[in-house]
Amino acid sequence: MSLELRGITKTFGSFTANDAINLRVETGQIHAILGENGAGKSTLMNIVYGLLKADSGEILVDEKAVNITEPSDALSAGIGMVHQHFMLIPVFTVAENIVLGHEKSGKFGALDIETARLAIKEVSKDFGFEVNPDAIVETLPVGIQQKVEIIRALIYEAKVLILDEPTAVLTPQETDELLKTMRELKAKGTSIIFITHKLREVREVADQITIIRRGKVVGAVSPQTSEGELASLMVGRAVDLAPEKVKHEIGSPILVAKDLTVRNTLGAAVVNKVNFHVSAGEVLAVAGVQGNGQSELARALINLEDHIEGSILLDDKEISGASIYDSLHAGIAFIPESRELDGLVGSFSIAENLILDLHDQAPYANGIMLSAGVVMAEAEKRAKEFDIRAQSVSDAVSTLSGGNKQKVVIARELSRPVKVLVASQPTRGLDVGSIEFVHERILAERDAGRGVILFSTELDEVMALADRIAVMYRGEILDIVDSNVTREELGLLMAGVAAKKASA
Amino acid sequence: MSEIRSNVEKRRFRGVIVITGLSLFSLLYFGFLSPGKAKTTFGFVLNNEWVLIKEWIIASATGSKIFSGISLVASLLAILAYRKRIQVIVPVGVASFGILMSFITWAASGKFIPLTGLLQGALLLAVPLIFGSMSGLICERSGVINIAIEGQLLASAFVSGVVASLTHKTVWGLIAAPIAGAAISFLLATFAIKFSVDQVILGFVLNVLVIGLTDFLYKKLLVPYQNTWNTAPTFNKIELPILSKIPILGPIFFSQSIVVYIMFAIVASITYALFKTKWGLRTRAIGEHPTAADTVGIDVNKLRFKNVMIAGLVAGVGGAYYTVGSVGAFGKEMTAGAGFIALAALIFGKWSPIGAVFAALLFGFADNLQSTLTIIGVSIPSEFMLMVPYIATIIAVTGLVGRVRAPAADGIPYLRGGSH
Amino acid sequence: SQAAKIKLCLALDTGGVDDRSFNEGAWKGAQASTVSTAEYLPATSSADFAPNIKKFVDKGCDLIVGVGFAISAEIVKSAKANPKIKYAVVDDAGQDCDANWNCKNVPNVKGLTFQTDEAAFMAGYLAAGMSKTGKVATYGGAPYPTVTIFMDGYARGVAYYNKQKGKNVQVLGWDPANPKSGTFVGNFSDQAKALTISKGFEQQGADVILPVGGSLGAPYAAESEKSKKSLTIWVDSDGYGLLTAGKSILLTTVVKEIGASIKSVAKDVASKKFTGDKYVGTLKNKGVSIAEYHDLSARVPGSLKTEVRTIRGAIIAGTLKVN
Amino acid sequence: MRNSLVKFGQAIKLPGLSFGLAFTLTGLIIAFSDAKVLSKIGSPLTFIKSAVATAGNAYLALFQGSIFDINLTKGHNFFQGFYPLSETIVISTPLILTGLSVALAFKSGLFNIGAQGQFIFGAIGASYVGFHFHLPIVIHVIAAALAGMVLAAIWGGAVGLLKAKTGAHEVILTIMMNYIAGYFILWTLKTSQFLRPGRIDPIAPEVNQSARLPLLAGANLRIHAGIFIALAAAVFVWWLLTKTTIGYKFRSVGANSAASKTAGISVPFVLTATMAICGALAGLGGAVQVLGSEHALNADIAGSFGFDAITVALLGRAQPLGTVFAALLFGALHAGGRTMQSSTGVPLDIVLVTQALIVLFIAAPTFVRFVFRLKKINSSAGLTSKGWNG
Ligand SMILES: Nc1ncnc2c1ncn2[C@@H]1O[C@H](COP(=O)(O)OP(=O)(O)OP(=O)(O)O)[C@@H](O)[C@H]1O
Ligand SMILES: Nc1ncnc2c1ncn2[C@@H]1O[C@H](COP(=O)(O)OP(=O)(O)OP(=O)(O)O)[C@@H](O)[C@H]1O
Ligand SMILES: [Mg+2]
Ligand SMILES: [Mg+2]
Repeated sequence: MSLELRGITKTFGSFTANDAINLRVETGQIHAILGENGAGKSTLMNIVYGLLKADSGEILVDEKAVNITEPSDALSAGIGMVHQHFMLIPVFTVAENIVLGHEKSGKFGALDIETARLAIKEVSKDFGFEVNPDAIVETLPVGIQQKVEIIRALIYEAKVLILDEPTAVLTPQETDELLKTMRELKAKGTSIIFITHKLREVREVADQITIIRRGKVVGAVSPQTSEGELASLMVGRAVDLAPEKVKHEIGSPILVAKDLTVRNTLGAAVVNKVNFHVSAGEVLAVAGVQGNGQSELARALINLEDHIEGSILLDDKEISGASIYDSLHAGIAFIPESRELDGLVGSFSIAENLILDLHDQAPYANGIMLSAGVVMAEAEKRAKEFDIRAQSVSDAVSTLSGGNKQKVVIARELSRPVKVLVASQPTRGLDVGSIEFVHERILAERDAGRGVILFSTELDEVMALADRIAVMYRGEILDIVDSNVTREELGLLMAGVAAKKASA
Repeated sequence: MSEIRSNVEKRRFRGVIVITGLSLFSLLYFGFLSPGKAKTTFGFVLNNEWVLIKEWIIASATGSKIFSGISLVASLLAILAYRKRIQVIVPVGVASFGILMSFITWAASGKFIPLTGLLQGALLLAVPLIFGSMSGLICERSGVINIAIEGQLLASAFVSGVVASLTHKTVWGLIAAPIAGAAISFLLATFAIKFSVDQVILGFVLNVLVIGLTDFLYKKLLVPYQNTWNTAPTFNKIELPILSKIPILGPIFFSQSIVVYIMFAIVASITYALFKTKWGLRTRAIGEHPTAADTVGIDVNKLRFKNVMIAGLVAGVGGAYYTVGSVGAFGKEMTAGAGFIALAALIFGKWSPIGAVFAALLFGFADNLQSTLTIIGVSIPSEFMLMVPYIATIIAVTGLVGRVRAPAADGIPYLRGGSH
Repeated sequence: SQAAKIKLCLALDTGGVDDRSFNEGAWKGAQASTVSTAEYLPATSSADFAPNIKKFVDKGCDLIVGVGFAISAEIVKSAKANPKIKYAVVDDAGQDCDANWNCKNVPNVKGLTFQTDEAAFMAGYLAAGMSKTGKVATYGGAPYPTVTIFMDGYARGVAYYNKQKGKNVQVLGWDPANPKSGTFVGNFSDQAKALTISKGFEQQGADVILPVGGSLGAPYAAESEKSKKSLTIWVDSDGYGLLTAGKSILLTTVVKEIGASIKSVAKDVASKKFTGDKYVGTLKNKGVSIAEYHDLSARVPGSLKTEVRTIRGAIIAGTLKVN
Repeated sequence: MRNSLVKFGQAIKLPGLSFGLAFTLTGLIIAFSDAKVLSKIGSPLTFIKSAVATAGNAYLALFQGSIFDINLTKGHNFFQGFYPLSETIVISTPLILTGLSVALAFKSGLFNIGAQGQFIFGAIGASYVGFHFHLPIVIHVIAAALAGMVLAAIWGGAVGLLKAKTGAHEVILTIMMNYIAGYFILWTLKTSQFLRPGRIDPIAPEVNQSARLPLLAGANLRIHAGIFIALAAAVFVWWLLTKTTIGYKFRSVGANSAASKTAGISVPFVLTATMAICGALAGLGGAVQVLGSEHALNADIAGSFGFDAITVALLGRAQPLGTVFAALLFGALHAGGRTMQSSTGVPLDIVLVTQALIVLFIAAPTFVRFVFRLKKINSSAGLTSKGWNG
């Protein structure tokens, strides 16, 4: 089935997210779409899928114009989509999620789940997935959740499959599997639209590449195009992706975790007796696929988890069991994984967010009084120092773009006297410019003699910043390796293959 | 074992310890330390059941000892189960039952406790609460907070009373009530879904509106023209053949007014429909993650609208219980806050139909036990006895239930491609 | 002499004009008065009492009646400030008390109180005489003195019966010796709960039940008419004219003539015979009474009727004390 | 100047239309439930005339009962004509305080349905200290009010503590605790400490003169110093929320408790402190009611102040100033409603309908726009409270 978009334009208020976009996907083609954050890729796909309505333009399926105003229109036109933010009901089982929207009923209106269960098993077998139809989705790792989305599209025989950043949360091995699956689908005649930021993947699998910048198509190139060329087409200037890392002396251990165990509310150990340390002037990256305990470990370092056993020594002082407040003020800066949920109070102004941790300390507070003047003045300073771009520091933080939000978090956390910086997925969802900024700040902290613990699922980021890399798998640290490890070795470790290196 | 336990487990552990302590206490206090040789009589017969179970007469102290003993054994089993990390709910349930019975045996020393009647009364007191919480359940499972249960109950009680009075037919009252409930729902749905009004405000406002309107009309119409407007007849009890003659169960479940049977049917259908049918799957989906439901082709707001209307119908039948179902004439603000207790039961029951029914029954039981004890005479001030159901709810909520999680999208208007 | 009608104004207690209890009784009495035009104001909390009274003062009411003991203090206050207006207060003596609780009468306030227990005593005796199971019962809306005085008289009447007959008829729900506890609905509106409580009494074997609390007893009367398990006694004004269902099991009513007393105060004001003396409704002055047996007249044994009548005489004569 | 007038007009357009709509609908109900009006339904013109007249009279009475009544000045000084305004303020005073209690909780992300129970405890405490002790003037008032506030703060704080420790939902807790408080006051009034000597009525002795709040406009008007306490409380709440570190914590937890926790703010502390202060505010309402206008504690002292408080806070968008205005409006409607009932016979209960409609339309700007076919006019978003998950 072929899909053609003609002159699709979409505006949000005065902002044009899609500007007369033309695109053609041939039957059995893998068509990659590249573009910066906010370029308008998801918007375009949501229009194709009927979640958004285009201001103008038309959609043709097999050369015939179709009217897509609802997702159900897209579904019946044979268009399936795996969304950037998963569209699964967390409390449902896999089978229930698959059935949803396509229910068949038996006697007394009883829902037929069995058919779906069989179908899931069948598709899983065909493509070598391991998915238990009766598992509750929220208990599954993200990688599996994504497979559920793909299985759903396959079961309902999508002729055109849209994959919006499917590889962002996958291990290299899982990514390879996905690419394999895509090729198999292509062989069966399925057309695929593939959105990703990872140029290597594009070059490996795509038949055709379209590049979008600020809502416009700026190029249609072949997969033979070099990575550098692709990147500069995306951004509109030459990009230098690898940050500068100077070699320097690493100090003595400043934070030491001993037999650290973290349990979830059900009592299961999600972090199991891990041991590691980070030294002054060193970046320790904790790599691993999402769902292997890194999030909990990061939170445990400031006692944000409820059930922690073992010891955390900061500068030889035990902080395990201390309050969050005491942990932070003992000298840990913490950049949480989700800036929206845990990092910022959206309805507060930038200035107010900058003192979330220090609001009851001098100079921001005088007794129980807030010193509004000082708060504003300090906020102005921070905004300048950290390049927070906003009309005014009184703006609500929710009106900022992701990159600027993250800068607010970083500015706040680094304005205390800090010995260790714990950063959890600090660049997730950020655009290239912001990523550069964050990377520079992290390295600056390292160079200033702080210990940095970087939790990241991005291999490139880990490799670029880390001095040492700890790899987590199923709650345990499988190994701590040197930063000169290869991508492949790291990928294998993250997938749980304990390739003990001789050097360790 | 030095293994650290999770929060849930800690609470479970606390619960097990408390139960064991209570068992011991009741064994000592009710069983051994209470003087006297008085006997407690338990009655089981209410009507003319098939088998007239003989009254069970037991020396209070002995009875208390037996029940506390059962509860102590169950508590110990619970400890064992806990250590082996298996479900403790059954032994804890048995232990609680034992403690309760031990207490009742002690409190009713020298007196007569009609057990069947106690349970029947508990059920009756819970009837409007159950209807109300089912209405809340359907709304909130679809993502619309329903604080207007009180208003739904009151409006439909009013309408069913008036209609039954004017037509002299209970049936018409029963038919009109759901329509009134749905009318309130229509306002709730329209403002919440179409105009995205905050649902908490909306619910409160609708309650005030209904109270104001019914009070106003009551004075303007029902009082001056009482003989035509407010003389609703009530349904006769329907004794289901055979079933109503089953000892204990018969009088409780099968010798009730039609409204109670409708309630059984509604609870059963909602439980079934919510978890086993297409409608239920979709309803739960739009309450948890409306965007996801939208992407698979479900019209979220349409289904929400429909469900809020269904909820109004359900609450409406509950409203009819007040007039044609039990009392007859409409009384000013006769729902007396039941809508709020129903709301509490819904939250307490963790938004599950069975949970809400149990919460409502617990409330009804505590309330009826309280009045039964005052009837046979206890020396606790009546005001404190009247507090019992509320205190019991607080204890249950703080001690057993703890943190609850509402459907994730509950209360959030759904706007496609909107800001959230 | 056909004088101009006086203006009779009722400041009600919370609960509303249609509470099927003292507010409603007072309002009915006021409306029935031929010498006056009547109006009322409801209250949603005690905060409404003073402004309501003030409103009546401003409107030029000739007689302002405060309904309920709670409003008494405000009535007295207003009366002292407006000596030309006549006042009455239901269920309280309407006296002016100083900080040390020395109270004195206010000349333009008439307190209307009722020895309800005298009539309830008769009802209790009657109930005991009618009981086949040897158990009778009573419960109230909320534990207020105006409610429990019914229950007191009732229980003492039963006790008197036991003493006279050497029987042991039990009273469930209330014990005058232990007035802190007893059976109550908790409010005056939850009829469904009142019904459950009545059934609880029936399950204990009670076969005559006196619910004290406006219309709370109505659903029970209707139900009992069908189940034939017990007889009921109504309160305040004769239930036979009020009940739509349950007449056939209505034994009698403990009547408290609030309406009549208001009517008579109005008459006094109209004919300039008003005094500030306290009015106490008793059996003697017919301020309280028990109503007819109506449908059950045939079932009440003649001897019992006679005994009840004798008791009435003894109470009036002062030879029998009810408390 | 011109520009700012236009802006002002724009700003009040929606609220103005909302009020208009609410009063129109209420007027229709009043007219259509009137037997006299309905009897004229045969001839449309007289029907409309008499409908308008009926509703108009009712509203005139509403005004006369709440703001100013020229009739009252006859034979007195002009000042006396403001008796209705004094009444409005007397009713608004406890409403402001309970409204603030609910509003403050909203700001911390809590739904305080418990103002009723907190009010009761405030009234009990103030009453007891008020009649039982003999203290110097001023000090006595303060002591009595403080006693009420402390009792109510404990009662309210317990909710926060229970929520923090066990996760129990504050909506359930406060609903249940209102009932418990309602029975508790009944019991209290029957204890020997609270019974008046020789009496069995459940009314406590009146508080001593030294414990009463002074009247502001002579003995004829009931307006008392409580209004200043209420306004001061509103200023306090505003100050607390915007100027202090504690208020910062409250707002922060209210807006995003996860982020607040991550930044080291103690959520249990905030829950407990908020509910304790909410309790103290509602309790102060009860205390002011006893010390200012009622003087004697009785079982009905709380009326429905604690429940009306919720609508007041919602209408006031949980802002201190907004809450004050909303309480004044509700007080006026209540005071006026009494006059409406006494002079036109329209039951007081209709006031509830008006209140509900006003809050509804204010909360639904899109609906009002829809009704009046307005395109887009500036309107701040309605208050959004939070769902059950906080
Ligand atoms: N509902 C909306 N209202 C206003 N602006 C929007 C809305 N949705 C998206 N935008 C804006 O449109 C632009 C395109 O967003 P879109 O999500 O399509 O980007 P993208 O290319 O998918 O980026 P990413 O790589 O981050 O996924 C962004 O600048 C975004 O801010
Ligand atoms: N629904 C919306 N309405 C109005 N503005 C929006 C909407 N969605 C996004 N925006 C605006 O678009 C800009 C970019 O948003 P977007 O969500 O694409 O950010 P981002 O850079 O991808 O960061 P992240 O996804 O991490 O939050 C922001 O300024 C945001 O305020
Ligand atoms: Mg995107
Ligand atoms: Mg994005």
